[in-house]
Amino acid sequence: MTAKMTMAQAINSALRDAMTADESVVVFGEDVGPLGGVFRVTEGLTRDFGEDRCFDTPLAESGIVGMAAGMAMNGMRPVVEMQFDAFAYPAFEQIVSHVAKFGNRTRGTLRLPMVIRIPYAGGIGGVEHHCDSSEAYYAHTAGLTVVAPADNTDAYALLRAAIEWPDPVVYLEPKRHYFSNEEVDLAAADSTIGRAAVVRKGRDATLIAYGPSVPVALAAAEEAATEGRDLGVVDLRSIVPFDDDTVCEQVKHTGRAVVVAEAPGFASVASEIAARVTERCFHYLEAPVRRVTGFDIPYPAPKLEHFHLPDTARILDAVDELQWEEQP
Amino acid sequence: MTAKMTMAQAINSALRDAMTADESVVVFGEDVGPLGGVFRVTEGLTRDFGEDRCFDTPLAESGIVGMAAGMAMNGMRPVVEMQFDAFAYPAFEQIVSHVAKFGNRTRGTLRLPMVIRIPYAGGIGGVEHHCDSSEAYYAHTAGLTVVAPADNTDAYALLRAAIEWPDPVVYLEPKRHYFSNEEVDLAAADSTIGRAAVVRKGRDATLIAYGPSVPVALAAAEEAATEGRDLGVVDLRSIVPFDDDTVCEQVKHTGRAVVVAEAPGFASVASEIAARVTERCFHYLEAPVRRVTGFDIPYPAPKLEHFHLPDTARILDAVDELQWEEQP
Amino acid sequence: MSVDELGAAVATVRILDEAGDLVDGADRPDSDALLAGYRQLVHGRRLNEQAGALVRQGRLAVYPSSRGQEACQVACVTALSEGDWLFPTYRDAVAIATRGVDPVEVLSMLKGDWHCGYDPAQHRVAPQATPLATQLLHAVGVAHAARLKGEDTVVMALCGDGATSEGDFHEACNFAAVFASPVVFFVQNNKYAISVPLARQSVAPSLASKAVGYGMPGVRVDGNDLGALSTVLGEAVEQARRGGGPTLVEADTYRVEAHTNADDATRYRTTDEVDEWAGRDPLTRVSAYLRGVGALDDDIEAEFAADADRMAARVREGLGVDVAPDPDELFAHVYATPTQQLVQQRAALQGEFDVEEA
Amino acid sequence: MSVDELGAAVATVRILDEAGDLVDGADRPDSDALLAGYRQLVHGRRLNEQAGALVRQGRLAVYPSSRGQEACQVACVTALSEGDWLFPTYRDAVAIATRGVDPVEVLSMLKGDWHCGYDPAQHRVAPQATPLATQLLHAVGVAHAARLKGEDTVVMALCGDGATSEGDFHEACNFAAVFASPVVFFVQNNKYAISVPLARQSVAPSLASKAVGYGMPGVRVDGNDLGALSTVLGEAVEQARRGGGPTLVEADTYRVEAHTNADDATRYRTTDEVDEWAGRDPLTRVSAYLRGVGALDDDIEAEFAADADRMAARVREGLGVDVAPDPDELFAHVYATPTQQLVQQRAALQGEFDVEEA
Ligand SMILES: Cc1ncc(C[n+]2csc(CCOP(=O)(O)OP(=O)(O)O)c2C)c(N)n1
Ligand SMILES: Cc1ncc(C[n+]2csc(CCOP(=O)(O)OP(=O)(O)O)c2C)c(N)n1
Ligand SMILES: [Mg+2]
Ligand SMILES: [Mg+2]
Repeated sequence: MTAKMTMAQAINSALRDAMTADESVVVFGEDVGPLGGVFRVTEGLTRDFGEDRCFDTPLAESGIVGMAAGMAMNGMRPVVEMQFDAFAYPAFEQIVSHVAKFGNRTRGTLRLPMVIRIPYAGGIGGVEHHCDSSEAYYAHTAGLTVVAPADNTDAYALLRAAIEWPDPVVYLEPKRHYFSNEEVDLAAADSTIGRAAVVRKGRDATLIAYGPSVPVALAAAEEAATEGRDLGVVDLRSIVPFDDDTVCEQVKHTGRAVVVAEAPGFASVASEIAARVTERCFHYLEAPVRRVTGFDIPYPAPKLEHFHLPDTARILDAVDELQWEEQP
Repeated sequence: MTAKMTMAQAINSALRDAMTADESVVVFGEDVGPLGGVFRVTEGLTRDFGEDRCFDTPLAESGIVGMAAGMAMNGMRPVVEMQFDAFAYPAFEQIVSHVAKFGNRTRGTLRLPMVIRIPYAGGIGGVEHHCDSSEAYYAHTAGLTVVAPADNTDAYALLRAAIEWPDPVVYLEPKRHYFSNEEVDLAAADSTIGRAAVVRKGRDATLIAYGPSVPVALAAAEEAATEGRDLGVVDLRSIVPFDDDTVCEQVKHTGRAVVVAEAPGFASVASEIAARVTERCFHYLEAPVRRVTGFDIPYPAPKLEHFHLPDTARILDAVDELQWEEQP
Repeated sequence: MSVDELGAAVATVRILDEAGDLVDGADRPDSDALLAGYRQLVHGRRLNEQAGALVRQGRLAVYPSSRGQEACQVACVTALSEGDWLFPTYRDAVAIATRGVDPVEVLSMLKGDWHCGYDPAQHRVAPQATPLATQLLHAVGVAHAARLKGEDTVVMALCGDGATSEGDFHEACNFAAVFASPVVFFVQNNKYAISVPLARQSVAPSLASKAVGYGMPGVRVDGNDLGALSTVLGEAVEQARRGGGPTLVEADTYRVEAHTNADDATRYRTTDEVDEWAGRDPLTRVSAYLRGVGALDDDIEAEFAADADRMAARVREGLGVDVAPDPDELFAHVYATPTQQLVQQRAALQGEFDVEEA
Repeated sequence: MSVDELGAAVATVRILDEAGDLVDGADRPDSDALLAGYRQLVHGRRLNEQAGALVRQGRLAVYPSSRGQEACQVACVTALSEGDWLFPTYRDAVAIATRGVDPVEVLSMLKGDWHCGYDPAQHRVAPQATPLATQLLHAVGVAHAARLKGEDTVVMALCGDGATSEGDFHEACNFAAVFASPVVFFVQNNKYAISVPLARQSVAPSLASKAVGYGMPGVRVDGNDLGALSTVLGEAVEQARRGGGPTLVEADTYRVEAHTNADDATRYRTTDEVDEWAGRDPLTRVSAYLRGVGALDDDIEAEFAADADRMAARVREGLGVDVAPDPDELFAHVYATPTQQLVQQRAALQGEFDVEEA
């Protein structure tokens, strides 16, 4: 049951299939209706499911998320779109003070099954505010589930899973892959939230990545192979909950690890991965876990972004520094 | 030139002295005027400096921060108060998309010298939303300077420094210490932003803490001393910029380290400290850097908070686990 | 037309004046309904007093009193049907109790046991909201979902004068108006946001006039006049139920006590001002009117008081019981199923107890 | 008074109709001023066209055109004095150029060289704001600081119809009203927020009517009528300067092109609608009027066009120059003094280049 589709189409399929399967699933946000979203992710949903199931709202992100929370309280499963990463910030209070905490506040009597879709990260030459890697804000917030697909199959599978999840999910869409065409096998998709995938087995070192950094890590591993180094790649898929078992198994196996993420490194998800892997695998490590991340700077202007983004060269440099010679 | 004062009074003194020294310093927020703030930090400022220098605004945090940004653009040095940690979230977009990035956006032609004061963290038996440890959100945001005093002298010194700083500063006030009385030496205060303090020298392990966790770390070190273990304590003072040199020097010296912080640990400042200390001191470490943090949960109700907060026992347990025996 | 004229065009609805006399042109209120309301006012006042006493005794950490606002608290609830929803703030304990939630459960949040002491789904009463104005959006969401599901639910969304300055107030009003959601926004304008007076919150001629900019009806009503409130809120609820969309109702009232017991109101307002408003007490005028029409006498008054005393005694008793704090509560509800990490953190905490016990 | 009546009370100010004829009762505009304005309209139109061409040639990544809104773009700037401030959005390149900023600098952001291509302090023009409505608060802050410093600066703050739905719009209007800040909020109601039509943004009778709820004057003006705009905005600016506080001005206009070149407007609106508005072009009516009163002829028209052509040529030339991207720019401006960490990160990046070069 494979088909060739872009990531935007895979997400669109997931929305369609979820809306078909469950009447309480509703999609809303800015420009998601007749236009089909600025990335065409919601293409045709209003036409096919009607105004009540997929609709545009006034232009206000706190409003969108707050209204979604209320709809979830009243038995619906809203899937809302924030148009770009930085435009989710107006909704930050709603997300952190309510969406994340509501189930806890009510001791589980009112959970909020809802999905906040955020096209995130860079690599598209976008103007300022269109390329933030904002996952750390959400991952640090207890009560949120945070997932980020790296390929089109996972884009489908994880969104289906997120919509069925009993708790609110921040679903991060690596926007630079929206239009990448891939063979997708919807039936074979692993829709387990909380499970990382070993997307490449390796003996020498483990690259740990998620979202848009996974393809970069894979490319680095390819390149390393030509130089005789065997690198494994773990795709987290789910940042929260975090799959310690899968990640640590690989790291223990290889004794060396590099974390790859686009976001600025300071107090980031990459920091967490480095810290927790070290805590759990310390005596297996031949070298400190290295982080290859964005610099600690605001996302740069389009002509400068290539300096900022982790690339294969930078990953391979980090791998080279994993103290392959005996240390003093 | 020492005097006995509470932390609230030390902060008040810093505001007064800054307002006296520099006409462009203005203080505003919710209830900071005639009431003097809900913690009395701005007590008497409106009376002594007039309505134009210290005033109440309409109840809107994005408004407060956004207006402050504008005033800073036009030559003033606003110091604004967010009433409690969680009530800064409505201002998140202003803080992240503008305050943090404005100097960068304008290539330094318009920097925003302003201070956002946030009473933060727990330990006061407050109702929900009054005890968040929100520092990770700010520390992860490039362009912000983030400081957190741990004692009354630093509360004064760091606020004076923050107000004179050319860039926006998030100044985190450990609210549970507002009413702690201490001898304060305003003249001797170190007002260097970006410099950590070794508040206790130790031979066996280093406790790394900031803000409200510093006194807890010091108490743990005291207790450890009675059991024959010599623990040092580093008070970061400034989370961003981070003082790698001071922290790493101590850790290299002791070979063991525990990070103490109240915030949930996942993707936090504590993660960053653990990760960067490990990167820089790997071959000096006898054991993985341990983190003693809040659990990955929303801040609990008052009757439950003592379970959540790092205490001396939990710190000493972590120290005990630093593999003092030879490892296999 | 000038803005002043536009704003002034929103007049204040009144039925009874301070002395309990019918104002010119007002319809005579239904005595039975008013008497039932009066009973609830007495209850509400008693709950405010009892909670205040519990704070002084150290049984409650804090209490934001609605003394002086009891008519608002009662009327916004009696306007609702069973299937409707109430979205209260921290100051609306009396409204929640009027809705039928056990006051002990309501107050347990302020005792510190848990973030919300009652089951919101059971009573269709949202948890008391602390982050100002945020709950108004949830109210719109609940209402919009009801509309999509074809239910005739109405949502009563409460906030204060201060909260109208928040961005979420704006977004909620606008969403409700655009989607014609069945919501009544009920602003208790008690003239203060902690210490900040109304004049620093808004220079509009009235808060109700904000409705103009959303394209919804705005009504200003005497917030100490139970009959007027019941009429205005009742009409707004029925209009919403009929599909007529939201209404913004502003109650002109006053916070007679300090913001909470932790606040010192003498720092920012005069006792003269407070006294003046105490003279416009929402209970007095109803009892005066009811006595005037012969619907209330000392016996009934005594019965209401005895009733309220029993309620207060139950509250004292209920809050006197100490619930042993259960550390499981920290981890149990964060997610529907605790993550592996939370299970481990819970085990570590349990380990600490085991050590202590050993 | 019903809300409809309140809203309708805010009428639309007009001076010239679509044909360029003076509307009944309007004062005759000053021909010299109008001619000067016309010159700027021609320039503005040319800049919109040139930028569009540069996008098609791949020299600019994206351009949000203000075609059809040029009268708004020009009038909001000519109303200002030198010391005043302008707070524009991404769509206001023409306004910024009218203010005197080199269009090459304005467009360099869209070329991708840097986040803001001009020096905001030099021109008193804030960087073009992308996060909607956020800049309105900065405008209030600049204005409030000016007032505190005793300067008579006025701030012109621009936003679109969509942006009025954001919480920051509300907070900015309210702050300005409460502090009587010298700000003019100028909403270019061009009927769309990307694909979302005005009806989904607001059901108020007008956006100007939102002023009522803040206690400030609200004026609706024909946004394709340069003379009317100049009068209304000029008065609002002078009122602010005199200490009379803020005004909310809504311009009734239309976004004739798609949101940006990346947008496909046929998905959400009819060409009939676009054609109808194209018939209300802001340039045509001014030229018709000026020709009617003999203030404009083919020679002047040709002179203006030649002028505009020269400007366009300069823009083509300026944007044709490729600035070599300098990695130092990543780190240089994040803080006044780069942190130790940024110095190290910069060095690491430099190390990569050194390796590449070796
Ligand atoms: C977003 C947010 N900011 C600040 C606060 C702190 N705070 C709690 S109550 C209050 C005043 C609210 O005034 P109003 O809305 O008039 O309600 P009232 O207390 O008078 O009932 C403030 C500032 C808060 N709870 N939430
Ligand atoms: C906070 C925020 N949310 C979303 C966006 C994405 N966005 C950019 S322009 C736009 C439409 C704005 O419409 P309007 O305010 O009417 O201005 P116009 O583009 O019509 O000039 C949207 C949704 C944004 N820039 N900022
Ligand atoms: Mg109030
Ligand atoms: Mg528009």
